[in-house]
Amino acid sequence: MRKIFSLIILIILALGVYICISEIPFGKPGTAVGNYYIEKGIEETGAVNIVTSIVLNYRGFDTLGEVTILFLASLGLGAILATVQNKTRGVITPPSLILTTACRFLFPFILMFGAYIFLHGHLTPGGGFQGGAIIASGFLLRYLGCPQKRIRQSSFVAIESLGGIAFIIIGLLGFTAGGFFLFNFLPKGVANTLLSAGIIPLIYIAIGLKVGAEMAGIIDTLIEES
Amino acid sequence: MDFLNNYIFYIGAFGLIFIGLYILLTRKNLIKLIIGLSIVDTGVNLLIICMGYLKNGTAPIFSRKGLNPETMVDPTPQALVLTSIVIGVAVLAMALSLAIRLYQHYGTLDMRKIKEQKW
Amino acid sequence: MEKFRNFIYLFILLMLVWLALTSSLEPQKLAAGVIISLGVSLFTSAGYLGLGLPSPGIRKIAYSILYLIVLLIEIIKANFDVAYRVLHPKMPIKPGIVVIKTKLKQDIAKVILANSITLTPGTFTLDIQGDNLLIHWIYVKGEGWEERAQIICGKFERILRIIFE
Amino acid sequence: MVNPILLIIAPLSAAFIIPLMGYGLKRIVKFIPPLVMGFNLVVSLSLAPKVIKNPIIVFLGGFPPPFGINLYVGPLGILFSCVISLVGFIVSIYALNYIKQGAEQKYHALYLLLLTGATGIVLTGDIFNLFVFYEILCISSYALVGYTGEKAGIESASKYLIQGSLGSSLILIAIALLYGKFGTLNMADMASRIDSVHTMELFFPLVLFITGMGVESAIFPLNAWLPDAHSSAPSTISAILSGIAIKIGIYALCRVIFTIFGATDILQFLMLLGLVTLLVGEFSAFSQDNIKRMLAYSSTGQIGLIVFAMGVGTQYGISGGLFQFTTHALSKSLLFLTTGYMIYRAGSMKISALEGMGKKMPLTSVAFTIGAFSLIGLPPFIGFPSKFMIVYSVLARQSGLYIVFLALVLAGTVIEGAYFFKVIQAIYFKGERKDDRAKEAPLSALIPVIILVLLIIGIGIYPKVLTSILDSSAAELLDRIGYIKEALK
Repeated sequence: MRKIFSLIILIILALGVYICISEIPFGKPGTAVGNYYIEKGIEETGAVNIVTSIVLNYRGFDTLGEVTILFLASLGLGAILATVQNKTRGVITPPSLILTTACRFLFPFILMFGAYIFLHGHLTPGGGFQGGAIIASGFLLRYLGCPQKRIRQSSFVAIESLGGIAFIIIGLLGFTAGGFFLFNFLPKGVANTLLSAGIIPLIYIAIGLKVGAEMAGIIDTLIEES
Repeated sequence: MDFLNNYIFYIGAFGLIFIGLYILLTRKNLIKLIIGLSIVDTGVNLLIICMGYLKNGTAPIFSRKGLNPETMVDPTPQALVLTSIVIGVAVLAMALSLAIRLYQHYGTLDMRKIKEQKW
Repeated sequence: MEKFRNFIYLFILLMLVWLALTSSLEPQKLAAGVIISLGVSLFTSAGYLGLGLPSPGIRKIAYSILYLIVLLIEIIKANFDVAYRVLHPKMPIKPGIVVIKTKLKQDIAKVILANSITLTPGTFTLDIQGDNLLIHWIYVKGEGWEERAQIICGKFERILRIIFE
Repeated sequence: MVNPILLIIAPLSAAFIIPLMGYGLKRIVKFIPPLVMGFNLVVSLSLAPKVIKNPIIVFLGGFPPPFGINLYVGPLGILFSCVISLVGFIVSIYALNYIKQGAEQKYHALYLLLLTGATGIVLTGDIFNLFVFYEILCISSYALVGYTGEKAGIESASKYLIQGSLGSSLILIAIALLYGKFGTLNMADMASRIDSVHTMELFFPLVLFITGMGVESAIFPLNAWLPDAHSSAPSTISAILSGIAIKIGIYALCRVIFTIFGATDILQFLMLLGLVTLLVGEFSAFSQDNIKRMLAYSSTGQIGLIVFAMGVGTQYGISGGLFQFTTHALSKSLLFLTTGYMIYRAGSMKISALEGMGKKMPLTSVAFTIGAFSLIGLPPFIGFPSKFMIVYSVLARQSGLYIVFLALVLAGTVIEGAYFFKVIQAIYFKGERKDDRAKEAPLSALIPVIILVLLIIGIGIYPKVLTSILDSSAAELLDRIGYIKEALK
């Protein structure tokens, strides 16, 4: 009964979708806003990766909100899972030699690759969030390979907070220098070099470290629970 | 054929959204509900990306000289999708933590059996 | 002293990987690479050489390249072998788990050996226990662990022993 | 001149700093939220006179709309941000001694983030930015409902999360469809182009918006989560959720319907929706014996009343709706805050357990009574002028249908009176308490209660203080062309 009912609802919805979407041709030429970004992006922000210039300059405020949401998730996770009574952990079967050795060998390289991704956010596909996720995956591998070695939660928390504060401070510096919050006040540099695009690499370093610490913290909390 | 050619990505996106909605409407296990939410999320992300698609388009990155700005896809939806993926991750993490605690309290994840409060 | 050796070793490895990633010698990128490699190796270099990594040498590098070539050839050969077994109407397989001993001492060498065995189709390393490798094999051949080891990983082991001596 | 961006940045950076203070400065963490909210209140109040004359547009990153994100700080936004920071300030003073269980520091950080999200929603001029702040608001509410880790809280938080995030997904679909149509995300730019498209195609995104935002604002068929979530959370959180969070959903809904779509055709539908929500909420509240659930259902009823007033669609009606919003924010937080310590002293949420509290906790009981009277709409409290405005605006439409609607609304009010009198009767006239445990609430809880009581009586006697801001807010909602011109100037 429930299934039939939900199917009927979905069919009605699909009809609405069809009416709405039939007027949005697929693969149409770009919108006015999008074309503006492509044409003026390099000139105005100095980043050759237009997506990055949108994420951190044109719509940088969204990204501040996004960073806040991740922060919120790690805070909420910690709050909900904080007051657990039975901290007894089950017996851990030690992982095989292959996993242990490989994870010890690869861990530094994963960290460096994450750093590479977030440093080059304005030049190549990637950026702070992706780089941070890679760093966190390194920590996940470490937890799988060497479960007895734990990193202290408090250091994660400190990096998280400092990353967020650094973002806001860069924004406020832009406010004092140019009169707009998150204004790109540093020199734009020569396009396609590492030291270009003003505040973008700085913000991405802050975001990369922050996201890495946050995700690793989330993984750490969840592992502690299960 | 022309219809498929024009709408195949939309069909995919809304197909995912509807599958997720169907799961949300009919299932009662919390983990399945969370999976449903994730599927809806994926569908929405795909839909946003579709909005900026250009046939034979290239990525909006001027990594070398001589790239034609005319053929670049709309970069705005890509920026939006980055945000929405992160939001999805945050919601997923919250949902899983709640599921862990719920299981510790009730010993089950079946929402039909968890009825201390009125639904 | 031991700490410093660990640090330098990891630093050089990371710098090499960084150069491969950026594939440019621009001073800015190079400087960034140095800073990142320094930072990462400061934090993670403790006990890195304890994995049994070899000390560098021209002969070893040459053998490492040779190892990659041999591995590639073995993978291609094994691919054809497995494809033959799959496509053959009677499917001539005789699966089983065999245990072989390895003479390699270092952890990292054992892991490389195990991963090479897994990479070649038809054989699959399940676990390493001490000197014993547990291997699932699609067509068990030979008798006794010595002969089997020769068939599965004889070439690999010989080269690895030279590299890791 | 103070930049309105500070209203968002101040609580946000405070929330980022709080976890760092875990090392050695734990004692003073709880003083941060009152401080920041007090600052926000001062900033909002100082901006108000300027904004009524001319809205302030803030470009973020220095890019003009529609290319960058802008804040549109008009009278409506400032009215909401004043109420948010006022209620936030008062509730955070109350929380100084009230919050003792669970992860305290995280509670304060989450609380600040919730208010950041709410402030961001009312100030932004960009639809996707609105969505981001909306998510901040929602996720922090889920976390706050479940943060004690107790059975009831976790259960209602997970139900809330499932429904809430489905709602946000629907909003995101609508945003994607609108972007596909107009190629812009700025609300003013979108509004200026919306007339070029056939109504039939706009219907679906509008439905998605109403459904998605209806979940957060608990409009009738989507309000299943509300009584659980509001009743199982600690009282400070119930106060902030009832006082602020659900109303922000209404704000977003009004922004979308009035400013972006200019959909005056569906206002009657909105009225009907409000009416149904009102009646369902009041009837369910009447049959409760748990006081917090009763208050939660009463919130649903009040939301219905606000939506109803918005649906009237005249300048006077919308002013009345916004006035009712202020009334409810103040009165309902007062009710939750007073019941907080009553429940704490009585050890139970049953209404029957509160019998005889009038003698043991005289100040708190009087404050509860004032809050209840104000919600019912008795003079000289703030609820009287707001309800009067709504009634007057409906009568001014001079149509038979509207009169019938009004009769039903008044019937709802009578039911509201009935269940509140039931509680007041229990507190004052029934039973004798013998145990000595029940004593007056501590000073840190009484101060915010007294501030609220003074505000309720003060505005009730002299409602003219709000008239100018209410009128210009209503004008902002109704005057689409003016909004577009100001924002894209």
